[in-house]
Amino acid sequence: MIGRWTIPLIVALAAACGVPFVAGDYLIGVALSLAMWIALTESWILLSGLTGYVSLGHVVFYGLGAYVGILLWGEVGGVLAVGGAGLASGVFALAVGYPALRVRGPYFVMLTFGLAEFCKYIVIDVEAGLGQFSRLLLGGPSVLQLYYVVLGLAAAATALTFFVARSRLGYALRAIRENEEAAETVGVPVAFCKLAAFALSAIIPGMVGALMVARSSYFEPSQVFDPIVSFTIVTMAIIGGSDDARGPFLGAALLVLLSEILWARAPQVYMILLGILLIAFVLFAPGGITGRLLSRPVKVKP
Amino acid sequence: MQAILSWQLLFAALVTGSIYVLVALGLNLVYGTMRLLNVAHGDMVMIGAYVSYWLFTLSGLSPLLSMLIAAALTAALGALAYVGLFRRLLANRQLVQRLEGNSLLLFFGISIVIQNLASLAFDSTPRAYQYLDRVVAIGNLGITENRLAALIVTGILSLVIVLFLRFHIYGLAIKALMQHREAATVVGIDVERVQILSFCIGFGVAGLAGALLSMMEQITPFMGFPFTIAAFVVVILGGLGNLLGGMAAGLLLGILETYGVALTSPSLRSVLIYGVFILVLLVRPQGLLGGKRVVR
Amino acid sequence: MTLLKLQSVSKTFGGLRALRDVSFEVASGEIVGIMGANGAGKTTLFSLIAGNATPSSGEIWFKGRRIDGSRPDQNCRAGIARTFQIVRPFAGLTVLENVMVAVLFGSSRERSRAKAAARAEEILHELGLEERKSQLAGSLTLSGQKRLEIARALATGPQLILLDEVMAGLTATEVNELLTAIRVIKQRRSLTIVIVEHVMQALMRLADRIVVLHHGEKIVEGLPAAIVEDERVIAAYLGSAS
Amino acid sequence: MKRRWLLSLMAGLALMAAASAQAADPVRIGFAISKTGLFAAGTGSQFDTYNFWKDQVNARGGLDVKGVKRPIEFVWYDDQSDPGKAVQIYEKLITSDKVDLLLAPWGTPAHIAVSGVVERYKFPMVGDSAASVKLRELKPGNLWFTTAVMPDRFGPVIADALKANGLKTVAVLTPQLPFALEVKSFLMPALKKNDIEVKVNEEYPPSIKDMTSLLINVKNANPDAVLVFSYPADSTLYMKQARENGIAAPFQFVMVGATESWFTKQFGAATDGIVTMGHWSPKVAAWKKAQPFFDAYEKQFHEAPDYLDSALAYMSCEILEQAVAKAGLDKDGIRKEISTETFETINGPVKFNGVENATTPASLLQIQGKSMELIWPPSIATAKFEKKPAWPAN
Repeated sequence: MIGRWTIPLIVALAAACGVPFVAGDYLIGVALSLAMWIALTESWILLSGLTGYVSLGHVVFYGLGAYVGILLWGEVGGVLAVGGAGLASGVFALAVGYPALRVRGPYFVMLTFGLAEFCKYIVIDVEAGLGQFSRLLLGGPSVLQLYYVVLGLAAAATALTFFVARSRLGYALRAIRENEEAAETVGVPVAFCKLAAFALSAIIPGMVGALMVARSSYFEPSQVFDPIVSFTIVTMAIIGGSDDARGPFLGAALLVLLSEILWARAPQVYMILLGILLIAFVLFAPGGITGRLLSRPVKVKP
Repeated sequence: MQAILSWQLLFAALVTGSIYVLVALGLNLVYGTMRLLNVAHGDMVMIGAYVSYWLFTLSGLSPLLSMLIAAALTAALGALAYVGLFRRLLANRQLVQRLEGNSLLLFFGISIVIQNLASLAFDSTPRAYQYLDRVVAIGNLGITENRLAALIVTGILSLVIVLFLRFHIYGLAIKALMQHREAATVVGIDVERVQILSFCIGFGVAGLAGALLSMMEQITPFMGFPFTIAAFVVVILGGLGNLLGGMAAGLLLGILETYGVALTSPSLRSVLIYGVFILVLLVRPQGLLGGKRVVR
Repeated sequence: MTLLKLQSVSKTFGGLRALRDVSFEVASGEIVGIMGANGAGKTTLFSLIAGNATPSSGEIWFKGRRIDGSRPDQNCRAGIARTFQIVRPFAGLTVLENVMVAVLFGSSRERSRAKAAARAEEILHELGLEERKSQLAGSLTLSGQKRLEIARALATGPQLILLDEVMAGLTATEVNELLTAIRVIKQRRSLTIVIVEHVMQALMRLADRIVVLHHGEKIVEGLPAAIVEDERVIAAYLGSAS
Repeated sequence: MKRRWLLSLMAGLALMAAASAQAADPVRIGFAISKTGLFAAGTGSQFDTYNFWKDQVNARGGLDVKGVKRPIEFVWYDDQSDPGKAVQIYEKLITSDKVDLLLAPWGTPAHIAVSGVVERYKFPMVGDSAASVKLRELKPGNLWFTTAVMPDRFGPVIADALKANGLKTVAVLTPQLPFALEVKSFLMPALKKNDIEVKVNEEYPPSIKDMTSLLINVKNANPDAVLVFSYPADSTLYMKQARENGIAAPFQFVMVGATESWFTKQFGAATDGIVTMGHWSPKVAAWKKAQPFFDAYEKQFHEAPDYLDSALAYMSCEILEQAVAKAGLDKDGIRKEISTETFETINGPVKFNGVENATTPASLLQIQGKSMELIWPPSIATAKFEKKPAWPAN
């Protein structure tokens, strides 16, 4: 299985690295968006695809990363700011994960959504308290530099999800998804495993958040905590097939393409299509495109 | 500080609370009878508000009349959603296993579609009209007529619904379905019809609440979501499926929000609502006031 | 040697008392049967021992250590395994993966997935499931899922295994096969078994000793032969339920 | 005689040829504007004025690009009142649409947001309906604030006006938006300096739907002046609810929206006495181009231009036009031109000190009956402040 997918992946990565040599600023920007969404969706799958705890608030990690990033960037430089953003998101996940992950099923979905909105308004109020509405990051890295870094993060997120899914932890997480009581009863330390997945799925989105602030040079809380980001992640994952590291490529590619065609002239149409895609996939193809293509069951020779 | 003691504030709290009561009631019906988590519920409020806005702006029709049209329209949408989407969901065994989760994602999709259709049709600029906006003075309490009207309508409607559920045959069937689904089918209740009815009442009441709201607040295509959140808080506080508990909780949230904002700052309003929302989910998703089931 | 000891264990849910002052001991290597009508508190008892629930009062000791209040996964690693009356397979995982999870996280805490897979295959072989190992667990027949429950419990490497109505719903032939399998497995691993069973005959043939629960209280404890004769048992259980 | 005729014919043909060459080669100017969303109600006059300017210039034969006249073509998008979207749009305008020039979006949030993009691509843009001290301090090199109401000047101006009119107590309501927050931060110390007591000081979210609890506080405090640093949506809300709650302060200020024509149409007599942010008036004789602009605008749109946004939008176009006439479309040339030259505008001469309009004074405008009057500072005032009359009883 690894063999079958390694070569296409390496080819794709090589092609992605080559994009800037043939494309102009605009296309590099599009490729950057694509890489960003892949990184975010892969991270989401590590949590939600594997454990079944569907997060509809993953933007909270992105937003926190962005906030920490903009606060640190001018003080300590880009590298440390991005690292700090990832760290902060991870720590935040550890802090809220324990109580949050005790809530199950649809309540967890709503909880994550509420948590992200809550954090958004907290940050808005904190910023307003500091007399800020938005912040600027002038003189950040070029789009090209950002592209390579985010591409690296997308690759890292994919690899992380791929290997965790096949690791000891991955078995535990999927057992939790299927039946949490049974998993606990056969010795899986469920609270610990869920928390680990939660934290692991938070770090890369945090780093991506900081980088995307550098990309737009602009930070505004309601922008970086936009719930549409969470919504898009879930839709991308479900379109692609949500419990596999291969899923997001198709979902992200499709939606980024759609978005590029529509966002400037018909943003509402884009959102409507997004909603319709989600409805259609939940109703008709819960396994996503990948699920359809690779009709299961998956062979599991370790 | 004096503001806290003013009747004005209490009145504002009651108006907000009564709107929450109506919105949450519909959510509770749909969840209670079918275990569907309708996060598009607040969008019915938005649709109802636009119906009344346009009818008033174009033909001068009083929102107190057009609220019936708004309710009928959203009720029809409810029936449509049920027949078009949820019958399929409820009929598919594989999907029913994860019914609550799937319904949540479906309704999120629907919500996004509705909001953006509205934004496409009406654009996202806030709109308002003026109707019954004279101030009547009762003692030193100044009340806008439209708020008074809204409070009266919500009060009457809540009463009607309570009586309907207690005495009408369909009301009883809905209650039976909420308490025990299988038993309800055994005693010969036409589950399908009751479910459609729940959808219609639930959506219709939300639409009506929106029509009332349009007299008092600016409306936008994205105004619905906070009501969804508030409705969830109310339903969870009052106990899923517990209608009377929900009514009490609706008023409680109205008071909590209005006084919370008055004591702190309007900028904390969202933090307050989402804070309560998170807390309620973390502490006790099965409900604080009511037990696990029970409609009295 | 006493492996498991319950000392006046009670459990209430809300106002409802599911278990009241239940005490008994299980020695190493024994097979103890638990009998009782529906709602007598059998499954609650298992949940308390396995750690899925915490007793309202009383103490539970395992291998000389107090375990009431510890988590199921801790108890599992300490050597207690259980099956569920209503089967709980990891439906979306394959049969082999189901068992591998138990090997990886049970008392052996196997690190290598290759070794875990090999060990899991052995256990599946013992329970006659090896041919189904690549199938999704959710697609097994009821009989297959019951066996998988046992396989998964065994794979955690327990000293004590709690079997909750593993024979309910099986045909007579299937019951016989399963009885044989359980005996063989017990011998091979010197297991201690506590078993809840509705199929009376099976329990009589398997158990060394039987504890009878009625409305959450232990009313009698003794050898199978004596139990069937006991008037209280006949009145409380045989008379009403089966 | 014949030759002359021939010559003029040839000249005419050449002109036409040149004209058609120009027509095939327009100057493309890009911008984003909030056509929908929270700010939409406030953006109409800026948008109309951009188009008014474009039509005027095209009617004159086109934009003078270093002596060559080329027609103007707009490339614009709706940013939906979302500054983040404005960022994406300006990047798209520069990298994908490859426009020749940029005009500014509406409002301070979007200006701040896109300043990073124009900086990244070194693309000069004359700002209009925006000002930010924080942004000024970051010393951007490609964005200039045409407006006079820089928060650090506008805050003290308000305080001075209050003091001069004998108003001693205020209630301050501020939406959480950058310009509003900045103005407030410079207003507070100025109030203190003038011994004006702040009785209510509240912030609220920009999308606020109900101000009742705020206005109850204001009413109980009964201040001489109510300052609401509002944007169109909340200005509207204030007008409705202040009347409901019977706010009786003689000085009631709403910040954005009151200069728009719909505002007076919607609220009629209730607007009498409302004070708002000022900048321009056709009545100031020293601003020679003001009255002609007013007349031409009124002729085309059958309504008066917005004293704030139309004026600012037109000024920013004038500045860009004059810079391009000298520097052509070369970005570095335009930047140098804007930074150093003095421009003749409808608001008088404008010269930038750094990125700030250093010449035009910050001012206050009051709606008096049906007319708009500059009431402060005295140097450009067209009338004196009048106490707001009681709200009309429907």
